[in-house]
Amino acid sequence: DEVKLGISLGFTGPLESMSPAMAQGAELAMKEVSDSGKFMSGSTVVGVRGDSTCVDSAAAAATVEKLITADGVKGIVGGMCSGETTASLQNVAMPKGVVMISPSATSPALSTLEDNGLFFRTSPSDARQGEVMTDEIMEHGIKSVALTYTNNDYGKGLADSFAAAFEAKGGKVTINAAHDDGKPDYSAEVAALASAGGEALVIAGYVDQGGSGILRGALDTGAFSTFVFPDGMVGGKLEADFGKEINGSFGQMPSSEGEGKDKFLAAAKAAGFDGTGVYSGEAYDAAALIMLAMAAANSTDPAVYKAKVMDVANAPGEKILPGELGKALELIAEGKDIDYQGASSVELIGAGESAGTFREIEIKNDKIETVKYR
Amino acid sequence: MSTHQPKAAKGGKWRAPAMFGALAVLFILEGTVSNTFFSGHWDNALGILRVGLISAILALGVNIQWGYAGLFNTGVVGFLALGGLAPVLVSMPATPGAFAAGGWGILIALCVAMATLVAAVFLWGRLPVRLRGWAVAATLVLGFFAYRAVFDPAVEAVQAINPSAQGYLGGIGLPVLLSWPIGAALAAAAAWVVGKTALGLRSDYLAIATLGIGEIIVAVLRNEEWLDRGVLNVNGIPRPWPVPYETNLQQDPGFLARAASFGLDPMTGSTLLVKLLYCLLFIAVLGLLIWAAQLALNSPWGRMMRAIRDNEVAAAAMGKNVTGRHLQIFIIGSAVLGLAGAMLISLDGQMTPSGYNPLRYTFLIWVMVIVGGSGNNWGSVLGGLLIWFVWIKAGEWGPTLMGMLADHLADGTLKSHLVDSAPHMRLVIMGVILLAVLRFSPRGLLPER
Amino acid sequence: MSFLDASEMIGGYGAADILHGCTLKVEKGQIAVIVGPNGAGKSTAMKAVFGMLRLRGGHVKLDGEDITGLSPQERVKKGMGFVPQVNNVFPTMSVEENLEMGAFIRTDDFRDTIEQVYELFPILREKRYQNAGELSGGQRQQVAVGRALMTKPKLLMLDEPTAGVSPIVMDELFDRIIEVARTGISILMVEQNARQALEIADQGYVLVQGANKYTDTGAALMADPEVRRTFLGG
Amino acid sequence: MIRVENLHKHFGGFHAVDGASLEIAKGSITGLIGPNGAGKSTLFNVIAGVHEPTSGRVTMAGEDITGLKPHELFHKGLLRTFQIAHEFPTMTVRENLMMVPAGQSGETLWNAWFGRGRIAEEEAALLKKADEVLDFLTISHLKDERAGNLSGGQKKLLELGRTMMVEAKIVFLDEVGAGVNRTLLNTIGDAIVRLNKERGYTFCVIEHDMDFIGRLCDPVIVMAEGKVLAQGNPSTIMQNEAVIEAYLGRGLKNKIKAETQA
Amino acid sequence: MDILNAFVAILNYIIVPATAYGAQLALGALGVTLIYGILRFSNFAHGDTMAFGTGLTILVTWAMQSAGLSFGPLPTALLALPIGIALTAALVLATDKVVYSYYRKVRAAPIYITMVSVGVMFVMNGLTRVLIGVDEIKFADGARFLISAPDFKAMTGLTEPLAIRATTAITVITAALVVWALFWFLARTRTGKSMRAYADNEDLALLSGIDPNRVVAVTWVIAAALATIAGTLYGLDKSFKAFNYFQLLLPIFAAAIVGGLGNPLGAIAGGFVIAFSEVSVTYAWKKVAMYLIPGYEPEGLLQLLSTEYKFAVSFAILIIVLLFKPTGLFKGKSV
Ligand SMILES: Nc1ncnc2c1ncn2[C@@H]1O[C@H](COP(=O)(O)OP(=O)(O)OP(=O)(O)O)[C@@H](O)[C@H]1O
Ligand SMILES: Nc1ncnc2c1ncn2[C@@H]1O[C@H](COP(=O)(O)OP(=O)(O)OP(=O)(O)O)[C@@H](O)[C@H]1O
Ligand SMILES: [Mg+2]
Ligand SMILES: [Mg+2]
Repeated sequence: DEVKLGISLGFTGPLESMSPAMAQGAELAMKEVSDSGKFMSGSTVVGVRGDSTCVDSAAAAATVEKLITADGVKGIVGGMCSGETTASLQNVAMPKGVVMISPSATSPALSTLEDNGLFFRTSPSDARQGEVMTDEIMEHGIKSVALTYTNNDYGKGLADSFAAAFEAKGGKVTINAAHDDGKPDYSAEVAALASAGGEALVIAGYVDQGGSGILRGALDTGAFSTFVFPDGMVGGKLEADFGKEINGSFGQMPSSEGEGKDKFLAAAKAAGFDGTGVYSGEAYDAAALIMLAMAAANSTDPAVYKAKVMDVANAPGEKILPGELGKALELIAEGKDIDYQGASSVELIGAGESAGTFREIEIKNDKIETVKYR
Repeated sequence: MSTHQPKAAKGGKWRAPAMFGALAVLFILEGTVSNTFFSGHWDNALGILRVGLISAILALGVNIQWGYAGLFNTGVVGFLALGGLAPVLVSMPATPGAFAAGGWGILIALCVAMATLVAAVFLWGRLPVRLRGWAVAATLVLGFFAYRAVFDPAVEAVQAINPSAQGYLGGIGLPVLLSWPIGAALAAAAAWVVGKTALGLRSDYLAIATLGIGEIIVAVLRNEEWLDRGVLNVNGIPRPWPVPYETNLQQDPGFLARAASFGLDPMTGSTLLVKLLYCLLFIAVLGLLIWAAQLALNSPWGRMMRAIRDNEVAAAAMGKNVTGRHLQIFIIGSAVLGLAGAMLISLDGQMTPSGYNPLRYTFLIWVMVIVGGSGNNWGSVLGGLLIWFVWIKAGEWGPTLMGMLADHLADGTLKSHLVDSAPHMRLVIMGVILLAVLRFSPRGLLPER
Repeated sequence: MSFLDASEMIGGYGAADILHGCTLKVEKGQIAVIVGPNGAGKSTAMKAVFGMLRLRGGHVKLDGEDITGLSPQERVKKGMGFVPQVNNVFPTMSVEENLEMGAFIRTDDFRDTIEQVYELFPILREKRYQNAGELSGGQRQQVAVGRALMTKPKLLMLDEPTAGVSPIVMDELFDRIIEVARTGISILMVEQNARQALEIADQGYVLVQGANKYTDTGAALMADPEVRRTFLGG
Repeated sequence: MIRVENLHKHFGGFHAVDGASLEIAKGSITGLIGPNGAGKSTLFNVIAGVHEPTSGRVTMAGEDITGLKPHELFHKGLLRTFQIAHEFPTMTVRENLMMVPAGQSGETLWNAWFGRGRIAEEEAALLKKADEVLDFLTISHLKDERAGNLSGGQKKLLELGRTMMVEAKIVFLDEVGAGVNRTLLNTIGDAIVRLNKERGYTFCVIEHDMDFIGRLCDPVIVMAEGKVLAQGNPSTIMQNEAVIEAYLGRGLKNKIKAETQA
Repeated sequence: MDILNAFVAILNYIIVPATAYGAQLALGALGVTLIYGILRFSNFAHGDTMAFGTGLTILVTWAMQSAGLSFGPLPTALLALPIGIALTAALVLATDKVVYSYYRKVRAAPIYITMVSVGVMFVMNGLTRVLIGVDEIKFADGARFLISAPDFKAMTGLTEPLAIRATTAITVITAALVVWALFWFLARTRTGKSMRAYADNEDLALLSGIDPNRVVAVTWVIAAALATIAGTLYGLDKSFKAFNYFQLLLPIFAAAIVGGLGNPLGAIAGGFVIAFSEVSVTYAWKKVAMYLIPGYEPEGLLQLLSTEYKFAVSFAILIIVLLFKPTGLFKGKSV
């Protein structure tokens, strides 16, 4: 048998450069499950990609509509941006009763959305990261920072929660300025940040989007020399493009204390794509969760397996890392509990979103190095 | 340049019915035939139709401005977005305490801003030329600082209220259908301001001015959280009467019985019913607009408008108030855009200001108008429906085509590169279809005359 | 064998024909004038001769050579020059640049030709650096004729060259046209100032509804009372 | 009727109209002649509200109309034609005429939607009127042709036709004759005289065809270099040495003499 | 000293970056304005022509680099540029042949040709991504800085840094050269004049013996060259990413229009107006104020508007300019 899962991401549009690695992450999990031969008595899983454009709610809804009706997918990895995700969830997935797990929609508003238990996400809450980042910066003895965020719900949410946490602990945010992704020039932003000053610059953006432009400008004009990188900025590109210029800067990303991310990276490398891409691991986890829940419910009907998603994601049970999906299926078949950790140390809380532990990193000797876990 | 135009397309009076017939066939195929190109589900066909109808209204709005009067408005996205604000302001519940915290402050600040502008305009008119530059600048600067002094704390107070879910003033909790005319009114008001200042500009200059105004409006909506939560989006905007929620239908015994009698499972039945109701609602609005637009175009009023479009200098010499008429038509067209914006938001059920990008909401609409045949109302409707259909389907056909291509290749980097770039075939296909239409019907599918 | 021989021309803009077998001939060094009511197809006939209109019938020969299939700019190279009735200057180029463009196909030194044009139309020398689009109607007309003269054509075609020019300039223009013709250049022109034009014409054509109605020498046409009454304003 | 006082119009440093003062008497057919570039069209354009004057004043029946917009002047009964024809190219010839009259009730949207009965009546009347004008101009076979497709002379006729669609007080004609067949021009001349006599239109006519001017106009005003050079009845003007020098030239004058003697 | 610091701050954060950005916009706007001026339509495909040309140049650069070629302290891409231009010109000419020539033949109204260019934009947009992908690509090699921030501080002892990237300098110099060459070409050469004549009155150009096909071809080649140069310089200075080039289209059009459509000088001025207004209106003047007024420590940032509004601000300035000069700063054309 063949089970189809939809992958609805913004393959064209402002985040188009992030989408391929995410889709490949999800497909990697599907391939792993299919190859194990242990899924639903030997069924295979294939992904069907659909373009959500990230910005156009109507087009995204049409895409998801088509995935569900025409392709007959049993679950969806996606969408990508919060607005588009909400629209396709409420207008299509919910009426059709199909599970959606978003790897990257981080808007807090999604937590309170009525979803009939059909919506989950594997990206962490922004609020927690703000606190983690505050502690880290304080420990570095930095008392004032300039802050710039990518102008979307992720960036805005993260920036606001960080600013609140940081100022609560006596720090000073000299400026809290947005930058838009995909703009041709960031001189104005860099100039404003530089003028506001601060001991370090926090860039709550994406490394392969505007975040890089800001970083480049800040480095070249000599405006800042220490940077703080939240999850969206920590990736292979950061090391490759800026390695030796940002030694001493630091940051954090959600990651299990174990070697989940590393295992995922190795698997991605073997599969021939760059697993360090933002949200690539989360996409892997989203796909894995859907399939494990199906196995646990022994049904591909969303109405049935939606109840199992939280079970397989959380304790109790044996911890499952990337590359161990076959083992997980075996355990499920034996009737044992599993606690899926995956590439992003999945821990679904509340209405089904990731709690996340964080890995603190520092750039040393031109490389991203893990300092500790929080 | 000599004036002869490519000759009107062939087909005469049967052309329009034939074109709409062909379009209907496309939608029917989408609803019934399942193959590489069509999904074979009515859900999809109606889903596309529903947004297509709104696109048709948008195209009609642009056509009223361009086709009737030659006004090159590329700020479509701005007026659309402004219309989209209406459902938020009209039908969302008010945020408790928000108005008390900062509402008055914001209102006062806006009044200050308004007063400053009025004063500046007044001074400009009254003072001697030598003084007025400085006086106006000083007024503006002072006014700006006064405005910021009142505005900033008020906004902060509003945004402090439960920021992750609210942090804005909210609306007044009225039925969402009411917001449609209000969206039109909002856009019309903005068009009045824009028109008063910018309508003296010539074609392409007006285009860039309106493009800028569109960007400015969207920037405001993206960044003024007290108004519409900015990039954080407003969710849960109620549906317009009489459209029910599918999940409610699926639990409604009456509906379940009815669906069963039609031989439909409740899931399919409910989604189809909802889409059908939306479509009917939109068709009603579109029909009303088309009726009004056709009557107007074929009246002496329309003749006057065409005369102004053809030659403004001569029209003015023949006693037509060119500026006044331009303003009128700009406001009407923008109101239609605002109406469509409000309809779109009440269809999506949410307001996502960062979704308003000019490629999708300005250029694509223009493509619809031009492909349909500018100056022809039915052409705009046709263009709206057709181009939207193509825009959506091209997203599916692109990867399909690429997949066929890649099937013959061995696995490897080239193949994976091709597969990864498949979504971009959407644009290629869209472009090729656009070029093909314009090639074989260079004045649009339904030319003006 | 006439220098220009455009015979039995049939053609139009859309499906309908405007020219119904119209024939125009000019001998070397002679002046031929076309008159006729508005909309008779005079301008259309000129365009047809110059290849700006596809002919459905008939042929155009220049100096014995069949040029029916040539494009306008190939005809320019064969020595034809044309001043259209409307849109006959480059509005955002200066007067001098307009004249230079007239000499576009010439590879020799054309400065003395410019001088000659300035002598003919002194106002143009005054306005040489002004854009042609800012000139008065009559001044524009002078630029247009000047531009065509710059080509040093063998056949000069003028579509109402005197429309809107003052009497003094008109007289000089006609004088100059006679002079030009004397140097061996053939001239084909459309005129509504028909009496003055026919006075200097060797050959006159009265065109009605795309066909030749009267063809005779200029003087003979002037003498024909019927022609005078119906076409020359009495 | 129209009084122009010390009018200046400068384009950059160039003085196109340079202190012209003149008067157009009510009920007259005033001719305005002068060499190319004398500033005649510019003067027209200033009076008709197309250009703002640099300085000076224009009054109409005692009322100051300086700087009014063209459409406002139209409503005061001031009409004009253009030297370079300004047709509405994508509209039919008939529509070109029917759009002219002001105050058509169908020109408001409300009536377009809800007052269709009245519009239909008005339209029928307009249509009749337009067809009469077309007949008069001998171009009724072109009524459904796009105006952009007309020949040069036909466009000029259309220009004139528009002024015949309404009751005007004063009509400015900028070279109606250029490019118009002389036989037809005579007919137009007759029509101008008739409109002047029967309906009391005042005309101001720019024209380079001295026959036409001589037959029609009294008085004739001569402009040169932005100023009024001479003024008087046609025969004195044609004898005026300065005018001959600047404008008429010797050749034509003799000819005209010869013809008037013949 | 403090005055110097204030000056350097302004230089470093406003003047240098805005000059570079302005030059990039100006080069792009030059291409748009040329096509508008001569072929009489707004070419929406210009941004994607830039992207495509740059993509090709990058491929050639890579080939050169792997063959061991380099251009000393200058980026190899400059060496690859002529080949990139040639390839792009070929593509653009082919596009003209297949697509645009038909509309010239039937004399379609400009708006239709503009829409056709939107179609071309879609196609090119896709092709570029298929050719070189959607990722960010860095292809600048050679020296990074003319003056780097730490060096400058060490050299002058000022607290404010100043950095000038080599690519910035190259951009400005190339832009100046290209502009001069274009002007000379249009105003002085026969071909240049014939192009202007064609732009003015196509029919009359024909009657003067000007070959329209040649004019059109030359225009496209120049436009392709301008696009490739602009795109490559932009890519060198920032980085190459297909999506950004579409985003660049808006400010480029704004620049062309504010300067006056069809007027090359206007395009240059427009580019700088847009760039400088973007950077300066959203600048936080706090630091400069502190240098200039000793002992002054302002509460806020002294920022007129936040950077979210920078694009809006540059458009607002543009609208104001147009209100006072309705056809742009340098009297452009209007159809
Ligand atoms: N927009 C303009 N810019 C600069 N100069 C202008 C402009 N318009 C007209 N002129 C100049 O003003 C002068 C008067 O022009 P105008 O059109 O009024 O002449 P005219 O008397 O009507 O001549 P004609 O009999 O040839 O039509 C001319 O020399 C012309 O070059
Ligand atoms: N571009 C065009 N498309 C269609 N019909 C046209 C076009 N140009 C002219 N015509 C028609 O062709 C006929 C002849 O026009 P043409 O311009 O040759 O007349 P003409 O003899 O030059 O008149 P005039 O003396 O008024 O200039 C006219 O009836 C006109 O309506
Ligand atoms: Mg003619
Ligand atoms: Mg004149």
